[in-house]
Order: sequence, then structure tokens, then C-alpha cells
Amino acid sequence: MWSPVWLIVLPLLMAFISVVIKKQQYLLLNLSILLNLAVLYLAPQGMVIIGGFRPPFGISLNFDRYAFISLLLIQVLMLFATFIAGPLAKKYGTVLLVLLAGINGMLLTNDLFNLFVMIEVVSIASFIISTSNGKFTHTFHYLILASVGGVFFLLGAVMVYAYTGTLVVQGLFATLGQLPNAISLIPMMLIILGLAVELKLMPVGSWAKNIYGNSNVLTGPIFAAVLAPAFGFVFGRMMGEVVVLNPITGYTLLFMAIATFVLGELAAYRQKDLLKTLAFSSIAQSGLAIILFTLNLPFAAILLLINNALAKSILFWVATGVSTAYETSSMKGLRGVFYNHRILGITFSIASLSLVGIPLFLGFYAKVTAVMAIFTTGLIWIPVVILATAIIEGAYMMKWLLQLWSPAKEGHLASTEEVPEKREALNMTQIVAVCLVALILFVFGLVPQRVGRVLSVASQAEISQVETVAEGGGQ
Amino acid sequence: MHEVQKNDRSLWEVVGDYFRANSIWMKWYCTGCGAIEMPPTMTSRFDMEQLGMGPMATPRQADVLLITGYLSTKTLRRVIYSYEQMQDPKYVVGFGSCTLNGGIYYDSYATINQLDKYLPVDLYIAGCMPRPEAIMNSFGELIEMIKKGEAKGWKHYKENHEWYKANQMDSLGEVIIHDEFHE
Amino acid sequence: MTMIFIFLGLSLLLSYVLSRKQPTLGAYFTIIASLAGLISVYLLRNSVGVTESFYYLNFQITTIGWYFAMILLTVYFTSAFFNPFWMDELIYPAAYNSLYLLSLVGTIGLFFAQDLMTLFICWETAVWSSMLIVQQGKSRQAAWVYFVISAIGSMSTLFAVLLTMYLSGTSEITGALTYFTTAPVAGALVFGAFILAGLTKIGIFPFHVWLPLAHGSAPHTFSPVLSGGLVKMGAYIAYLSVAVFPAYQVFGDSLKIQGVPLPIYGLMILGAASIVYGTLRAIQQEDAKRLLAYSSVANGGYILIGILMMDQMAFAGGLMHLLNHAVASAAAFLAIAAVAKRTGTTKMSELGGIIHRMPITYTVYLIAIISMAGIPPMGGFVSKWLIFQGLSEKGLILLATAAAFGSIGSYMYVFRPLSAVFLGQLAPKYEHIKEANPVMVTAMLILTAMSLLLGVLPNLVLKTIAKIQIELGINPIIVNGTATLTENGSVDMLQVFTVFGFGFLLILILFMVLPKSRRVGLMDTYTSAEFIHTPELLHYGHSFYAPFERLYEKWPSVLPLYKRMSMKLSELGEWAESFFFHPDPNRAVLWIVVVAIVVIIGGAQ
Amino acid sequence: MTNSMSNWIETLEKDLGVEVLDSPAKLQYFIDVEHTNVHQTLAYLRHVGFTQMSLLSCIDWIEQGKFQLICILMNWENGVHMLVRTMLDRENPEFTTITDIYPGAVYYEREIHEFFGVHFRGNPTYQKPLFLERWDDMPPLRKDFDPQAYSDSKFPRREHPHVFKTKVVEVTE
Amino acid sequence: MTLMNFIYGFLAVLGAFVFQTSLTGINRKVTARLQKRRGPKWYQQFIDIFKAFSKSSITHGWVYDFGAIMALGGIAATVIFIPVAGMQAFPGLDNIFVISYVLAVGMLGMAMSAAGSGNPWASIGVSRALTNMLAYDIPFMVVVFTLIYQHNTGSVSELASIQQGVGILGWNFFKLPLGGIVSVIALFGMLGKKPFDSFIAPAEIASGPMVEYGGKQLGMMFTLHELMTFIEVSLILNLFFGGGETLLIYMVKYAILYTFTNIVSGVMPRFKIDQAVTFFYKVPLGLAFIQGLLVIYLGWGY
Repeated sequence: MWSPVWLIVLPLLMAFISVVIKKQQYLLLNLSILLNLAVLYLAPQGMVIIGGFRPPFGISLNFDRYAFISLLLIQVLMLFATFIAGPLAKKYGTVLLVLLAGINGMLLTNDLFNLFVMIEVVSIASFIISTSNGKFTHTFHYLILASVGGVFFLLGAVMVYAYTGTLVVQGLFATLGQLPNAISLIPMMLIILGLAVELKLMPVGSWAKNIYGNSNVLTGPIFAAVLAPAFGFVFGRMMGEVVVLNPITGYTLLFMAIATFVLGELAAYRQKDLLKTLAFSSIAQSGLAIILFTLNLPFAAILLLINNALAKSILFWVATGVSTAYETSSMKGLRGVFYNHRILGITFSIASLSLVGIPLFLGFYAKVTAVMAIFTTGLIWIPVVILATAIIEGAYMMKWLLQLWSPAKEGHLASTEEVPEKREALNMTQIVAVCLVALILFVFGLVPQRVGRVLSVASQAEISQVETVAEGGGQ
Repeated sequence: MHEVQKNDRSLWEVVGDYFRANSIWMKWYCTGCGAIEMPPTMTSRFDMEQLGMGPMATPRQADVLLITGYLSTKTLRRVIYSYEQMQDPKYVVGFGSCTLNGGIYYDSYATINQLDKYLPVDLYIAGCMPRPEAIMNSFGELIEMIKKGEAKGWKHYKENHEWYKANQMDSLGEVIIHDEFHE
Repeated sequence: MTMIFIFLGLSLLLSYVLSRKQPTLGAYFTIIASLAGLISVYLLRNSVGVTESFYYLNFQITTIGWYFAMILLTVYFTSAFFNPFWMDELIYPAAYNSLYLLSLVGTIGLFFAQDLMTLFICWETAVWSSMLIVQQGKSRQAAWVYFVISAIGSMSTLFAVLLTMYLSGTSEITGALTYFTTAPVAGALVFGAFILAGLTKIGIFPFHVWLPLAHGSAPHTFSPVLSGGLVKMGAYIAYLSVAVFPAYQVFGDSLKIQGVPLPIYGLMILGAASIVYGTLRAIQQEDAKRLLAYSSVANGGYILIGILMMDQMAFAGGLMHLLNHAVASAAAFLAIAAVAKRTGTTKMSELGGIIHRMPITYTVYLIAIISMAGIPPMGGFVSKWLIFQGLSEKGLILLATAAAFGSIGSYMYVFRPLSAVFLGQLAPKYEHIKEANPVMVTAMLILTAMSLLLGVLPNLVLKTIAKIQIELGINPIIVNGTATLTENGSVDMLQVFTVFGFGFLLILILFMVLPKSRRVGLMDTYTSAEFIHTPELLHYGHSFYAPFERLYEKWPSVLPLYKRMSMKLSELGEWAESFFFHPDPNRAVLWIVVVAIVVIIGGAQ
Repeated sequence: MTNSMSNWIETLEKDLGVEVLDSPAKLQYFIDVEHTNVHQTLAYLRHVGFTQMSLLSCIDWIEQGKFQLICILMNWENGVHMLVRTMLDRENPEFTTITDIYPGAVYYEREIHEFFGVHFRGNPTYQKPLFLERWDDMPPLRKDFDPQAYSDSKFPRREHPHVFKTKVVEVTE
Repeated sequence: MTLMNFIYGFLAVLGAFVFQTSLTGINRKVTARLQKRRGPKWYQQFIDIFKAFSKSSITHGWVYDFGAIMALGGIAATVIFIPVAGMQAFPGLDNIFVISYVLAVGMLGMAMSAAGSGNPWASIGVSRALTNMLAYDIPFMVVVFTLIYQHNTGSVSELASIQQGVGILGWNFFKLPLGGIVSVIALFGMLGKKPFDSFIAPAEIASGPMVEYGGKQLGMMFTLHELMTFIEVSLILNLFFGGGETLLIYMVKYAILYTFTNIVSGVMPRFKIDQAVTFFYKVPLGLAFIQGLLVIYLGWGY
């Protein structure tokens, strides 16, 4: 009865129903997410094979701890995202349901071709969502890149099938590893490049600047807090199960990821626009996650993804809410805006401090775990780069915090006269929802080891030695 | 005018007068052409320092105020101001005929004719200008006067303050000027 | 000890609640809370070695930690007296009060930290909480620079902490750091990363830029804490990295200069550079708070040199200078704050003659600067004397010269506010100001009394320092009654004080015997016989040392260098944005092709 | 006088419509103009290079019942001094300020008012005293002012013969 | 610390004052002879000081008086610390740093008092005096550090006694000639003799810090100047010229050293303050460093 299949089927079903009953799409959306949560809680873990065919012909789902954690995160964030987006989510209810189904499928599937299909479903849904701010050119750019990426992925999957005769994700790397280097090289590259578009990896992630940078209260959180971790988890799955890296692909990927991280932070550093800053910050953070996955350190990467998803969702909610209310997202226009929005300000501060990795918040634990894990690989220069870049990240986040809190001009004491007039950025229920997410982040920060213990089970067996070190690091 | 009684000095004052007589520091207000007679008096030809005399930078440190030449009303105001900043006992020496009776500026609309109406002059040195020899001699005279307690112009000024002030007011109108350049 | 943290944590929340109701009430509460902290930490003096865990934070009471914590608490406690009077100037008073206590918790935690992770967590807590306080002052830029420079330190500490934990397999400070005795190469790396944090926080030469900015524009009540307190966190890190970390063993093989390994000598040279640089820049400043901030840079140099020496005399001097400078600098900042409260400015050329209205504040400032300049009989003398003795005993002539320069130069810069703010002509607009509030005066007098006490009876503190030295296994400073003995000379401050008092008494009698002086007004002064009726014009406060300043006014400043660096980073970001993050998908496709070709060609080989 | 200089002078004469007079001094010329034409003359001269106003002064021609204002200009390009002179009525000495053309004239106008009593329309500060602190009589440089009388009234004079109190000192060296 | 110590201390102050004031008077005559004048009486300086005390005075507020008392008190206390021919009122307090810093109390007091008069000339003078101090003290301190390193003691009396008993070549002036020259140059700066007297320039800034002093405060300042001269000359004498085995030798050496500075300064023009700084940081500081390096690394002068 309680099968993880429901996670895909239910939203799709609801989507079809919602086409019929247009007025109730929002309700259906929330209903399906809640039901999904129930399914998640009740469904037994393990492989599920649908249709009775053996893989590769049937659809098989791999519902393990990894999938569980990622699905849980996605459902929760989706719930909050739709709830806070309110009216917009009502308008796009059907699309969001399709998106949810696609994401769940993506995270669950055990088949490369199915994965491709799900990715396309998710992509199309996200194109539609991204049009909600009316900037069609940006969506068009995104569409082109995502299509290219999709084609690459498909090609890669086809080649894998041609060489190995199987598309089952689990354990694919063992089969691929037996192939000669020159043969496995190209499908691996194609798969990674295919995912790279959605992961916002450096040369192909340029769409994110404008999609994130012009987001509204729906698109920003959906992209930064739902799509980004979802693809992050998919990438993690790929790295863990499928991708075989030889030195050249490995280092190219690592280099691209580091470049994404560093250049993304640098680009964020110079932004004078809040949403653009957050956009580049997202690009950079996904670069960091890719570094960790590439180095085969999934535990740290998962922690990072979770922290990033929670923090970014808060940041985007507050940022889009405030910038919509004040009709600007520039540093000058938003100066001192938190004076009248104390609660939003505090949640924003918690999220940004956590993002930067300041102690007492989850981000710190994530950063420490990441660095400690990288030490085990022996590449000591990577932590140096990461920490040096963290200075830049801290610098721009703090600049924003300072400007958003303080209404005063430079060189003068602040006075209440300069505070911008109070406008409603988010309504009371939305604020409560944002606070709940912030509370989750805060509580996670207070009990990092417990979070880590839960997550460490989620990471794969070969990562268990990393985990002990990371546990030590969290003392 | 109230005259100061002679020889009513205490022992302390007698001793003090001895020191004061042998160590006369001048505030030398270069009002006119007489100033040029001072450098020879101070340097090796006449060597004022053998009398224990020497120039000082400010009125606070000085004992004797030398008025070396004619005084315009503008200058007189500043001279009075400087004199009042000096520490008791203090002495005034007028140089040349300009301070005595106006000299060649007797009919100027801007120059006073008689210094002792405004400040208690202890000693005048006549001449236009007095030569260093005359200056040295009169310093010797001043020393004698101080020793004997005769140079008591500062007491005189104190006791006849109203009289001096009235004279100053008559000629100058106002000693401490308030105008746009001094506010 | 856990109770102290829980208590402070609760009082932090309570002060927030109180301040939301009535800001002044919350501010008064900070006094009580910090006093309670002070007393309870003082009572820990006999429980050295006790370890406690609170959640995943581990603490241990050590003599040095206790010493540092006492310094910090004294500064926090006395500065808290000023908080109530600034509440109406702040835009977030409740946040101020609670962050004030939070930064206190962070700093104390740092000093009592038993493991590296606790150390780092407390460090960061103190940094960001104080940064959020600084931004409530005049300048956001300042708070930002403060954060960024601190972040450089934080990240290098984090690197060092994690590497140490990874390599040594333990996180307990002493155990982890002594591991490097056997691994000198990694040890050098860790030492560099650690000491960088210390340098940034003390404000040593190339990293000093945040000090004048942050101290100069922080809320007036917080500047003393920054200068007298938080800077000392860096000194603690420097202490850890040279005393607990086996720096002299790790660099045992390197070239030695007068017995000091070259890397440590290099750091001392940085300390010397910051003495000279801080002194020269302090002489130039027009704003009293910025001047004192630069003086903190200079004094930081003394502390660093002293601690790095790790010997009998200079080390003791460095540790004592911590206390002396904390007390003196806090007192000086508070005195300036008291003046700023009454007059609304800290620019020296706009003030003048305040002594005639605020004599107690003047006295407080006077004693503070006497101590800061290292003139007996105040505390600063003893510590500087010890540093001088240590340096000249080892023959480190360059460092000694810098120390002498800073010492003589400090007469110049400390005298400047004394002359321009307190002495000189009183402007008519300040004719009716009053002496500082009794609450503020109390705080200032406590610090003044401490300065004097430290100067006359330095052995009260030197005993504790000797205990620390014994724990570290170096020759302790020898104290005998009231005398302080060193290898090349001794001094008995009580005797010096007595002789000074005797001389003063002698002259006082002479002065009293001589006839009484007549009181005249300030404007009745020698003006070359010109009539001047405007006191402001007769006040000499602007470009006080103009001829001297002209000698080095063209020298490059460090701040533009950082600005340029920041701009370069922005440019790099712009380049990245236009090159790699261009919205045109064609470019992205091009890049994909390039990457594909690289991978295929590279992989085919 | 070089040829070019005389040409230049001729041009000036033609443009101004007045005669440029030589003076005993080298490179120094006079122009006499009506007091109503002074401003346009000055404006023109400033335009042709007389950028510096060295002095504005006054002479009391008591027999003619006139005040003469003299404005000394200098041209830094060729070193020529030009003295622009004009006559004012002595009974009612009024003149329009030249501070619009030469702002530096403001203190000269104050001085001339102080010493001669000439009024300058358009200069708001010309009536303020400049040199003579607390002057209380007619302007002292007018020729009908009697300094002796003023001195007698203001500054007491020593009555002669005066017997000096101290002995006459023999000057010896 | 007994009563006798204090009596000795008082006598030391008195003796130093009488000795130095007479010497100043004599040197005024020497300067006069240098300028082909007859000059004042040898006790003229006493007359000047006592005359100043005998006059009336003014005050500009309590800090004006307090500063003057603190200045003279601090200087008098410093005199007590100075070892003269092995004699000391308070044995064991003659550490060179103590002396040079207690000296600073007096300077600070004087600066405070001067600035307290509210006169801008005084403030300018103080600013120049402090700049001058920064100029001359650094080369001198370098030499002092060298001495302490060499002899492993910071006590002035010990440093003096080390030089005694081996004849004139035992003096540090001959053992460390560069350092000796530096400290004699620094002595000019300390004493405010020409060419380093711009801080009391009478014609430019109306005698600088002294501008408002008259009467007893002026007398105190003169006394202070005498005592300060005594301290500074004694310091150089003890450090570089072997102090004195007996009081007489000490006094003779002292008189020669002081008269020497006076004669040299008698024929000198005056440096501007920034020129003085540049000079001190170029020549004497360089020499002092060379001396220091020679002693520390090559072991000269032992």
C-alpha cells in the first residue's frame, strides 16, 4: 500500500485533477505534498520495481536513506515555498505539481533513461515557472541551455547503454569501470555536462544570473531551494553510482567546480543588487557542492546542500518579498529596510550567517565537515581556496546585512527619520512560515551532531570513514 | 593725584629690589625709530648684559617696558594692553622726544604727545634719538632708582588707576578695541 | 564556570527583554550582569585546572585564561556604566545591550576554551556580535572592514584548527598543539595560520586598518571595549601560538637572530613596524578616537613583541602591558566619550578648554595617558620597562629602537588630545557644559585607581604572571616585596612613587610659601599685543605637529592598498561575470565545446 | 618707446576716445576720464589685459573744489602701468563702486571713504572703518581738516617749560 | 628608606641647583667672551631666578599651577635618582629607564602647564619640544641599549663605575667613539642648546612654552631648567665619561662637558624643527646603529 511510487503518481494524478478543477489547484498541491510526506514516513525502504519487468525495461525506484533525506527536504521546502508564494502558487498549481512529480521521480529513479525523462519534465515545469516574472528572454536562454544539456545527458545515457547493455543506476560504476578509459570517457563527460546546466556549473550556468536575479517570491525559492538541492542530490547519486572519473575528467570537473565557486563568489562580491548577489551566491555554493561530490565526500556535500537549501530559501523569501514591496532590489533603495521588518531581518540574518558558515549555525558545521573531509583526500590546497573564498562570501553577505539593517548614511549616526516607510513585504502567515524555516535552521545549528548522525546513514557505505572524522570535527 | 610715599619698603621688598635692580628684563616695544638704537646697546660694543639686563620675549616675563619712539593712538592701545599684562613690579622707560612731548609729530592727528598721561613713566631719555651711550647711562640711573625704591610707577598706576584710565579714555575712546578685525 | 555562561546567556535575553520595554533599564542591567561575571570569574582564581563541558563546548580554567578574562571583564564592566547614556542615540538599543553581553560571553569563552573548536566558536561569536555593535555607530564601512579583516583571521584560524585536529587527532588545545613538536613543516604552516589571526585581531601593521575605522566610528561606549578588550583576544591567540604551540622548537632549526628564530623575529619586526606606523599615524589624526585607535595599534606592537619573546622579562612585560593598556586605553576612550556626550564631537580642533568644565574627566584622561605613554608612577611604565629590559638584554637593537620610538612618540600623540581637547581656550559654546554624570565618573575613577595601583604596586599582577611563566616552564619574573628584579637591573615602584611624591611635596611647599598668584582669564594671554576676542581662533588644536607631519605626509597609507585589492576583486568578478556568466547561450555552448574538446583530447592520451 | 608699443597706445586711444598721456616714469601712462565713463574705461582696460588693480587713491584739490580718484592698473603682459584719473565734485563726493570690475577695490574704497569721505554707491561695506580705530572727526586727509586743532583737543600736551625731576646726566663713554 | 635618605635627597637637589646655577652664570660669561662682551656677573643666574620669585604672578587655572609643580617636582625627584660620584640618596633606583622616564613626568607637567595657559604660542612650543625630544631620544636610546647589552646592567652608577680605574681610555666615549659622539650630539638636543633650540625661539614663538610664565612660575621654570640640565649632563657624564671617582673630579668633568656644549652652541645657528628631526635621523641614528651592530655582532668595545 505505502509504496514510494505514490510520491510520483500522486502529484501527477493531482495535476490531472487540477486541470479539471482549476479553482482547487492550490489545495491539491498542498494536499499532495502532505500526502507525500505521509508516504515518505510510512513507506518501507528498498528497491521498488514497477510493472514486473526486470530492469532495464521496467521502472525501478531506489528508495534508500539518501533518497529519503533528499525527498524529505524537497517536500518540506516545497510545502513552505508554495505556502509562502500564496497567490502565485495558486496560479501555477498544476505546473508545480508536475514539477514535484518530476523532482520526486528524479530522486527516486534507478534508471538512467527514466532519469532523463524526469529531468526533462522538471525542466519544462521550471521553464513555465520561470516565466512568472514576465522576463521571457531569460527563460528562452535557460530553455536553450537546458535543452542542450538534456540532449547531452540523453546521448550519454545511450552510450552507456550501448557499451554496457544496462541502464540501472545502482552499481553502474562497477560495470563502467571495467571499460577502457578512452571509451568510458565520453559518456561520462556527456552525463556530467548534461547535468552541469542545471547544476549551474561554470561555463553553462550563466542562465542562473537572470533567472535568479529577476525572481519573484515564487521562482526564487523554487529555483534556489528546491531545484538546486534536487539536482545536487541527483548529481550526488550519479557521482556515487554511475560516474567513473579518470584523472583528466576528474581534474577538469574539479577545476570547473572550483572556478565556479571562486568566480561565482567574486561576481557576487561586486553586485549592487540583492537578488543578483543571491543568484551568484547560489552558483558558487553549487560549485562547492560539486567539489565535494567530485572528491567523493557525499556526507559533507549533503550537509552543505541542506544548509544551502534552507538558508537560500529564507534569503530568497525575504529578499523577493522586500524587493517586491519596495519595488527595488538595489543596495541604495533597500537601505535600512529591516528597521520596520525586524522579524524578516532576524531570519535573514540567521540565514546569511549560516550561509557564510559562522559558528552556532548549521553552515558552520557543514563547512567544518567539508574541510575536514577534504583533508582526508590529501588535497590541502582546496581547503585553503575554500576558506579564502569564504572570506569574500562573508564580506558581501555582511555588507548586505549592514546596509539592510542600518538606515544611516555613511559617516553619520543612524536616526529613525531616515528609515524607509513601512510597507507590507510578507503577510503575517508568510512571516510565520519563514520563521519556521529559520527555526529549523537555528535548531539544526544547535544540534549539529544529531543532524550529522541522521545524515551519515544517508551517505553511501564507502563514505563511512569520512563520517568519523567529520564527527570528530563537530565536537 | 595720589603720590606714593617714599621709603616705606619692608625688608623683603628691599632684598627684592636688590634682585630686581640687578636683573632687568626688558619688553622692548619697537614703536618707532628708537628701536634701531637697541641692537648696539645689546651687542658687544656696549654690552647691556653686564648690567644684568636682557631682552625678553613676552610682557609676562619682562620687568621694564621700553617705548622706543612715537606712539600713534593705535599703538598706544596695544602698549597699554602689554603693560597691563606685565607682572609687578614693572617699570616704563620712554625713549626720545616723541614720548616726551610729541617730538616732530606734535601736530599729528594720530600721535599722542605725552606718554606719562597714559602710563606711569619712570624714566625718560631725551634725544631724537638717544644714542646708546645715553641709553646705557640712563639704565644705570634706572638701576639706582630701583635699588633706592624710587621707581614706583607701577604703584602709582595702581593707585591712580582712574586717572590714567580717564586720560586713556579721553584720547583713545576705547583701549581694548572691538571691531570686525578683532572679533 | 558553566553557570557563568548560563547566567550570562540568560541575562543577555533578559537585557533584550528589558531593553525592549525601556532601553535604559536594559543598559543598567548590563552593568549588573558584567559585574556578576567579574565577581564570579574572580572567584575562580583558585580552581585552576578544572574542566567543564557545556553541550559540545569544553572549558578549562587556566591561570592565563583567568588573567585575560579578568582584564576583559574589567573593561566590559566599566564601559557598561556608559551604556545607559547612549541608548537614545542608538537605533537598535535592545540589540546593542544583548550583543554587548553576547560578545562578552564569546570573549570569556575564548579564554577558557579547552579545545580548538570551542576556541574558534567563541572567537567568531565575539567577532560577529561586536561587528553588529560597531555598525550602530557612525560608519557601516568601518564595521564591514572590521568584519572582513577579522574574517581573514577567522578563516586562517579555522584552517589551522582543522588541520591541527586532523593531523593530531585531538582537539584539546595543549595536546593538539604540542603534537607539532614532531612535525615541524606542518607546524610552520599551522603557526603561520594561527598567528595571522592574532595579527589581524591585535591590529598589527598591515592588518591594522580596521582599528582606526572601527574604534573611531563605533558607538562611543563600545570603543573602549574594542580597544581595551577585544583586541586582547588577538593577544591570546598570539600567546597560544607561541607559548602553547611549541614555536621555538618548531623553528629550532631556522636561522637565529640573537637567539630568536627568524620567523618569530620577522613577526617581531611586524610588531615593531606597527609600533612605528601606529605612532606616526596617531600623531597625524584630527579625531581623538581615531588617535587613540592608532595608539592601540602601537601598543599592540609592544604586546606582540613582549609575548613573542618568551623570556623572563619581556614576556612578563608583554602580559602586563595587556592589562595596563586595557585599563589605560579604556579610561582614555571613556574620558573622550564623556566629553563627546557633553559636546557632541570628538574632533580635537573643535574642542578646547574642557578642563575648566570637566576637571574629573580631565584627571582621568591625564592618568590614562601617563600610563599609556609609560611614564612612572603609572602602570604602563613597569610593563614598558620590562619589555625594554628584555630587548636590550638580548641585544635586539632594531626592535628596541622601535619600542623607544613608540614610547617617545606616544608622548606626542597622547599629549595632543590633552592639549587640544582639555587645555587651551574654552569655546563659548561649551561655556555651560557640566561635568560628566556621576555614574560615568564612577566608572572612570575605577579605571584611574587601577592604573595608579598597577603603577605603584605592579607586583600584585606580576605574581600572577610569574605563575603563568612557571606553568610554561620559563624563568619567572622575580618579585621581592615591592621590588621587581630582573637580570640587568631592578626597580621598586613604591620607592619611585615615594621619591616622586617627596619631590612634589618639596615643590608644593615652595609654591605655597611664595606669594599667591592672581587668577586671570584664559583670554588674558600674550597675543603679541593684539586684541583677540574669539577664543576659538586662539585655540591651537589643528595640525598640532604640522612640521613633523610634513616629513611623512606623503608616505603611502595602507588602507588604499586594501581598497585597491577590493576593487581588483570586484573587477575580477566583473570579468568573470561578463566572460563566464554571460546570459547569451551561444557562449555557453561554445564553452561546452571547448571543455569537451579538452576532455576528449586529454583523455585520449 | 618701441613702435609696437606706440601702436598699441594708439589703438587704446582710438578705442577709448581719450588721450593717453605720458608720464615721467617709464611704461606709465595717464588717462583722464569723466567720472561717468570710468567704469566702461576700466572694463575695457581689464579686457585688454590690465588684470591687476594696484591701488585706488584720492587727492584733495581743494582750490578747484574737486576730489581726484586715481586708479593704478597694471598689465602683466607688457608691464605697462595705467593711471586712470577722474574728478569728483568735492561738495558731494559720490562715486559708483568699481568692485564689480576689480573686487580687490573693496578695501581701497573703505580707506578712501575713511580718509576723504567719498561715498561709493554699490559697495555695501564702504562705510565701515578700516584703519582709524574709533575715529570721531571729519575725514583727516581732507585739506580743510586741521590736525593741530584735533591734536590739541585730543592729546594733552606737556606744559613748557618743564623742570625735569632727575639730574642731567653727563654722557661719558 | 629612612629619613636620612630624604635629607640626602633634599641636599642633592639643593646642591645640584647651586652647582648648576653657578655654572650657568659662569657660562653666560663664557658666551659673552665668545662674543667679545664682558658679560654678566657669575652669580647673575641666581639673581635672575630669585628676582623672578620675588615678583607677583598670575595663574590661568589650577592646571597651570599644578603642571608647574608637577614639572619641578618630577625633575627634583629625578635629581634624587641621579648618582653623583657614586653617591646616591636612594640606592638601587638609578636604572637608566627609570631616570629617563621620571624625567618625562617633569616634561609632561611643564607641557601641561604651558598648554593650560591657553596661549597658542605655548602649544606650538610644546609641540616643537616634543618633536625635538622624539628626534634626539631615539639615537640616544639606541646607544643606551647598546650599553646595557654590553655591560648587562641598566644601573647608571654601575655603568659609571665600570669605566673607572683604567684611565681615560676606559671611558665609553673612547671605547664606543661613535656612540659617544651620538650622545654628545643628543645632549645638545636635550639641553635645548643651539642648533636644537627652536622650541623656545623667542623671536618666532615668543619663547614657546614659557610664554605665559611670569613671577614665581617663571622662577620655577628657570629652576627646572637648571635641574634638568644637571640631570642630562650628569647622565651623559656617567654613561660616557666615567662619572667621577670623587666629587671634585665629577664637578670638574661636569664643568668641562657643560662648558664645551655651551661654547659649541655659541657659534651655531638654529635648525628648524623638521630639519632637526631629519638631521638626527640621518647622522646620529645611523652612527648609533653602526655602533650597536659593531658591539653586538663584532664584540667591539669590551
